[in-house]
Amino acid sequence: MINKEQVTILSSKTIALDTFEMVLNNHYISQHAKPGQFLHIYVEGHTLRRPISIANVDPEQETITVLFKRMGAGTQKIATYQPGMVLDVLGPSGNGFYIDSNDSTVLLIGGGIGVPPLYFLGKTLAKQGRKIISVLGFQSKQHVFYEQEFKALGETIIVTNDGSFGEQGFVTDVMDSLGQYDCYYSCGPLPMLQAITAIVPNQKGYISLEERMGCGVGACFACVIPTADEAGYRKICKDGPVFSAKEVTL
Amino acid sequence: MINKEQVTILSSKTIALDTFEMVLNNHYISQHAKPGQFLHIYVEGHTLRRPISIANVDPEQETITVLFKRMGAGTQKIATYQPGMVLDVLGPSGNGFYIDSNDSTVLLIGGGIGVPPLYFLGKTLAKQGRKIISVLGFQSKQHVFYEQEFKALGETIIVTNDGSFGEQGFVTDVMDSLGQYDCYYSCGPLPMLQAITAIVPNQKGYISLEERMGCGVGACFACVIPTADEAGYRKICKDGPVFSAKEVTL
Amino acid sequence: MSQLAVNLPGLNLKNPIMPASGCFGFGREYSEFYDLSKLGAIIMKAATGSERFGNRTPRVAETASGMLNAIGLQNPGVENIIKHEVPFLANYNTSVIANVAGSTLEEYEHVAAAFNDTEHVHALELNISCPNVKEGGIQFGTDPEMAARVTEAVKRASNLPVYVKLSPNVSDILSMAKAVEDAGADGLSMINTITGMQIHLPSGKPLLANKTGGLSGPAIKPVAIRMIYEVSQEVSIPIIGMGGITTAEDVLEFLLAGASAVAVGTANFQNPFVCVEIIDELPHVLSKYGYESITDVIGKGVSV
Amino acid sequence: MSQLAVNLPGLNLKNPIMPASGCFGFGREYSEFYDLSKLGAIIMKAATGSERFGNRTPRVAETASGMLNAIGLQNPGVENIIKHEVPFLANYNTSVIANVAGSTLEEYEHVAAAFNDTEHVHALELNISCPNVKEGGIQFGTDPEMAARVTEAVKRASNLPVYVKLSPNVSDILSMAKAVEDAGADGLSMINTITGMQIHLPSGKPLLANKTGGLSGPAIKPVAIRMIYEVSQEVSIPIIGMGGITTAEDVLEFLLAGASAVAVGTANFQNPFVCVEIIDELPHVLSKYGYESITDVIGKGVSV
Ligand SMILES: Cc1cc2nc3c(=O)[nH]c(=O)nc-3n(C[C@H](O)[C@H](O)[C@H](O)COP(=O)(O)OP(=O)(O)OC[C@H]3O[C@@H](n4cnc5c(N)ncnc54)[C@H](O)[C@@H]3O)c2cc1C
Ligand SMILES: Cc1cc2nc3c(=O)[nH]c(=O)nc-3n(C[C@H](O)[C@H](O)[C@H](O)COP(=O)(O)OP(=O)(O)OC[C@H]3O[C@@H](n4cnc5c(N)ncnc54)[C@H](O)[C@@H]3O)c2cc1C
Ligand SMILES: Cc1cc2nc3c(=O)[nH]c(=O)nc-3n(C[C@H](O)[C@H](O)[C@H](O)COP(=O)(O)O)c2cc1C
Ligand SMILES: Cc1cc2nc3c(=O)[nH]c(=O)nc-3n(C[C@H](O)[C@H](O)[C@H](O)COP(=O)(O)O)c2cc1C
Ligand code: FES
Ligand code: FES
Repeated sequence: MINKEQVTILSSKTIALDTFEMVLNNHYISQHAKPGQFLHIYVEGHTLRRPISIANVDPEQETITVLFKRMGAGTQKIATYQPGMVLDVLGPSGNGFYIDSNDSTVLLIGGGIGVPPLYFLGKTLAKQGRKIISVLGFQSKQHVFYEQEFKALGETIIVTNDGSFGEQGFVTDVMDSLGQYDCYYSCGPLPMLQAITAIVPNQKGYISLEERMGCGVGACFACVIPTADEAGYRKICKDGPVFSAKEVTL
Repeated sequence: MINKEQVTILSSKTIALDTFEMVLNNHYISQHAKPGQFLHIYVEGHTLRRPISIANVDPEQETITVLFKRMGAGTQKIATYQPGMVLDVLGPSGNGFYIDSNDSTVLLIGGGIGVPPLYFLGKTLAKQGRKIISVLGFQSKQHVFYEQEFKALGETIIVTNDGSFGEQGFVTDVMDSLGQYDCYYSCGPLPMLQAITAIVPNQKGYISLEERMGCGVGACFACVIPTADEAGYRKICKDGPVFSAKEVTL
Repeated sequence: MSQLAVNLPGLNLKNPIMPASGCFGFGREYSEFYDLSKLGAIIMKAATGSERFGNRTPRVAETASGMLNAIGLQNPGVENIIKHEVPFLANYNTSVIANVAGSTLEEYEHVAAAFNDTEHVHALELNISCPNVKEGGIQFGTDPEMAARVTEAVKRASNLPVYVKLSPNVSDILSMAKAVEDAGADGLSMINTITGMQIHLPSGKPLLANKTGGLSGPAIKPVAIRMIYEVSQEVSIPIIGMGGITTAEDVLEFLLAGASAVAVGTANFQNPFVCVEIIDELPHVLSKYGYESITDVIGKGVSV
Repeated sequence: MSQLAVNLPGLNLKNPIMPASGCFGFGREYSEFYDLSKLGAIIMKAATGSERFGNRTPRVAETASGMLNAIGLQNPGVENIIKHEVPFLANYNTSVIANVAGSTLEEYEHVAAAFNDTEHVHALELNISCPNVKEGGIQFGTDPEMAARVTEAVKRASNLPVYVKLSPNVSDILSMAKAVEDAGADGLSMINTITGMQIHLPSGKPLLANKTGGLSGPAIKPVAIRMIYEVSQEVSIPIIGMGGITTAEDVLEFLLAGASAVAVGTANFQNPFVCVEIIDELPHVLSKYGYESITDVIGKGVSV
């Protein structure tokens, strides 16, 4: 269940160009968060909260890690927040990634600031003894983060648009060369998700989506996406952000 | 001349109920401020700046003291500011109190949060060797501040509305009992200024006025007051806040 | 009557606070945060004749002290609302107001009539002012004659008190208010959103897929207060006030301007508890400014 | 032509930034902060036929991301402005626009004609939209026929290009814009303030002595953008855009919406240097979003 919680910032640091890692302390969220869920963060002076994925959780230490990119005024402000400050967040919000207990090899495909939720997922799956293959795409070397963290979970291929780090190209360029996997999980820019679902249309997979939100709790109909049959819709904030790749129309 | 200046908060403390004393550091303003002038303070998240009188200046230490009362959202916010923070202010703004070199005894009449500019004036006049009598009115004992500071300048009578400190009543109740003085200077609530100018209509005196301001520099015509002959007007932010008691219509 | 209570046509409210239409869905989501019985009333999301999917996304944008929305009246249709949503709200000890929308006079009549058979809806809010529907809503909302016609039609079709929700996007709010009062409205609800737009700088195009959207939030409060003040001096039906309310002091401002109850919209998104926090704070604000009760405040500001 | 320059009827602007009428007096105060020659142009405070003292105080109130004002067109009268203020501004290398106001058609004509003999005024801004004058301004500003009549009269009386300043307090901004375009306006200026009110809680009465005032500042930017976008697609005369501008990115948003130059009002009160800071920042913002020059931006947003 979503709570309105006060979380204390334990640390905040730059981990890549314009990209920050913030560790937060909160009992409730650290005990209940599932991979794929997000925090809806209040930012002083802003009408709307900012949705940020949960990138990691340590239930013993009662910490939650988020990674975010400085995009506009809201994330710009969050980037200035110092340890000790208390944030007002709604969370854990949304559903999580569906995990099929029969899957033994999973592929994680992350693009840019879509990578964070996949780390929490990968850690969770690795703990359950599954084999993890990660393909992470970034704009350039300066944007790369969490390479070591993903390598600790399994084979990890980094691609950059300009080839300044890892292989040159898009995540979809390396997808052919991978072995078999039972399920993929992806989060990243819409064109990337569209390309992936087009390349492996029959593969079981789950994608995490973004949309501008009003309430973040399912009440305002701001964040809808049509279902695959175009006869209905889903709310990204509540029914998502994770959907089966076959469930929605991108 | 008014500058846009960055001032650093050196200290901030409560000196009476909802009343704060803040010491600021700034070279330009500390060298140029005259008694009666004010700072026009930018408060984050607010469209309009807040005018606050200069209550004291130390040109050697390059400090400026302001006293303010927590009234609404703006002063509430300023009250939370911590030492080390930098404020954006316009100042020194407005004209100062006119000082006639022939006056030997002056009366200062302050009401509530109108007291602050009179302190800077009193100190300046005392340094010039003039005799100072001060009558300061407050709502109640809890609201009284700067009694010792004014006593250091000369005879000081405190009155409170409820008699919980000093004499009971209004400043005007004790004005009869004072000896001769050459000029009075007053700042406080409008009804108090009206009462004073009515009691001593022929006495030379200067009053400092308040009005809601837009620009604070004389450009927007928000803060006008009719002249005594009703044929013209003055701008409180630029022509004032100090006026000869005979110059304007209260 | 208790300190916070207020009685309006069809609505015996334990307090004057209700979530605004479209900002609270049908209550389910916020019922996970608190007991909806604490609310004076609940205004449901707009109902239309049949299901609507609304506009393409993005549907919201943030603005200075406000937001734009162009949801486009997405809703499951009046039959579904009556079957699935009203029974849920009936579990709570609060009044329920149905927000009635449509593209044609007939659709308005149909939707209004559909609520006649539900026991748990206590009043209708006639939404003639949604700026995000192309077909007719906006004309109904800016032309006094059209507004009067739809009001009359809905009054005829319905057995419930009808509060007509006015659009602020007009030159003359007073003639709109008088037209619907003369047409039989039991109350007014004001204001709906002000039409606005934001350009997305990277693309150089409007950010909202619908191009324009409705501006809400604290930014529009001064416009709401002005319109309510202007109207309340000249009409005799009660006004449910809204537009930028986030605190109990804002509520007092609306009541002094001439409203008899208020709705809170956008603020729910920032703070899901805002309605109950306002309800808890109201008694303190009343006494701070010297009022005994809500009814003591109502109209004080306009009485001179 | 240089990167920031833009040419409009009567106005060869070195950059598209000018202070808005009423927010900059006649330039004297801000000339103590910076060299006014840096500005694209200066729009003077409204001029009326004879001196006006305006409304009682309080005349301003703060609102969320905005402010209300009810100055009431206080000004020394057109003769004094021509004698004492225009010569001061003539010292600077910038264009000067006179804001023309009045209560009657004749007053508008008189004021406009008075500027014919001054060399240093380059255009008129016809203020038919000031919400704080009771006698006629507001009717001129909300009725297309009246607006057309005053535009025609002023065009006949004046030898200068006329920019008509539109009020946002209308149901249909487009018909206002078209009416004044047809009547011969050389350009539009939009938007003026939106009528609002604030209640002073301790007294329970409107805070402004005039009761209502005009809402300005970032709060109204989405309304300005929407109206400029709507109008610029349908009229062919240029638009000077305004309403809530505080940054160079805001300027870009207005240009993309369809404005050809902009005015900055309320933001001067918060930061007296805002106009020059925006001018300095503009080249960076242009290149950040891939534009070569101001003329490269103008209309890009509305071209599809
Ligand atoms: C479920 C979900 C999870 C996300 N997880 C992360 C994450 O882990 N790390 C991260 O850096 N970013 C994440 N994002 C994107 C992040 O929410 C936006 O980058 C952020 O809201 C931008 O805010 P701003 O004030 O900096 O930008 P502005 O452009 O100033 O924001 C203006 C408005 O648009 C909204 N907005 C702008 N971009 C987006 C976007 N891409 N998605 C949704 N709303 C947007 C803002 O929330 C705000 O309401 C996530 C988005 C969603 C929907
Ligand atoms: C020349 C001058 C000198 C002043 N000196 C002092 C001082 O030394 N100490 C002190 O405590 N106060 C002083 N004041 C009053 C002080 O400016 C107000 O108390 C303060 O602006 C209130 O702001 P707020 O945000 O707390 O209140 P709010 O009521 O939230 O303010 C809303 C708006 O109204 C304006 N406003 C409200 N009350 C006043 C007022 N009394 N005068 C002018 N504007 C007002 C605010 O500036 C703001 O624009 C002075 C006022 C003037 C004009
Ligand atoms: C996301 C959103 C959806 C809305 N949907 C509706 C609606 O369906 N029907 C309606 O009458 N008003 C609707 N409104 C308008 C609100 O009910 C309210 O009139 C307006 O937002 C002003 O109040 P606020 O500033 O408190 O939000 C909606 C507003 C928002 C922000
Ligand atoms: C204090 C004040 C005085 C104004 N006086 C005038 C005026 O005399 N003539 C006029 O056409 N507009 C006047 N305006 C309106 C502004 O020129 C401008 O159209 C409006 O404020 C919106 O821009 P902004 O949000 O940047 O302030 C005034 C605005 C303010 C805030
Ligand atoms: S953001 Fe409100 S329904 Fe998703
Ligand atoms: S506040 Fe603008 S003239 Fe005084």
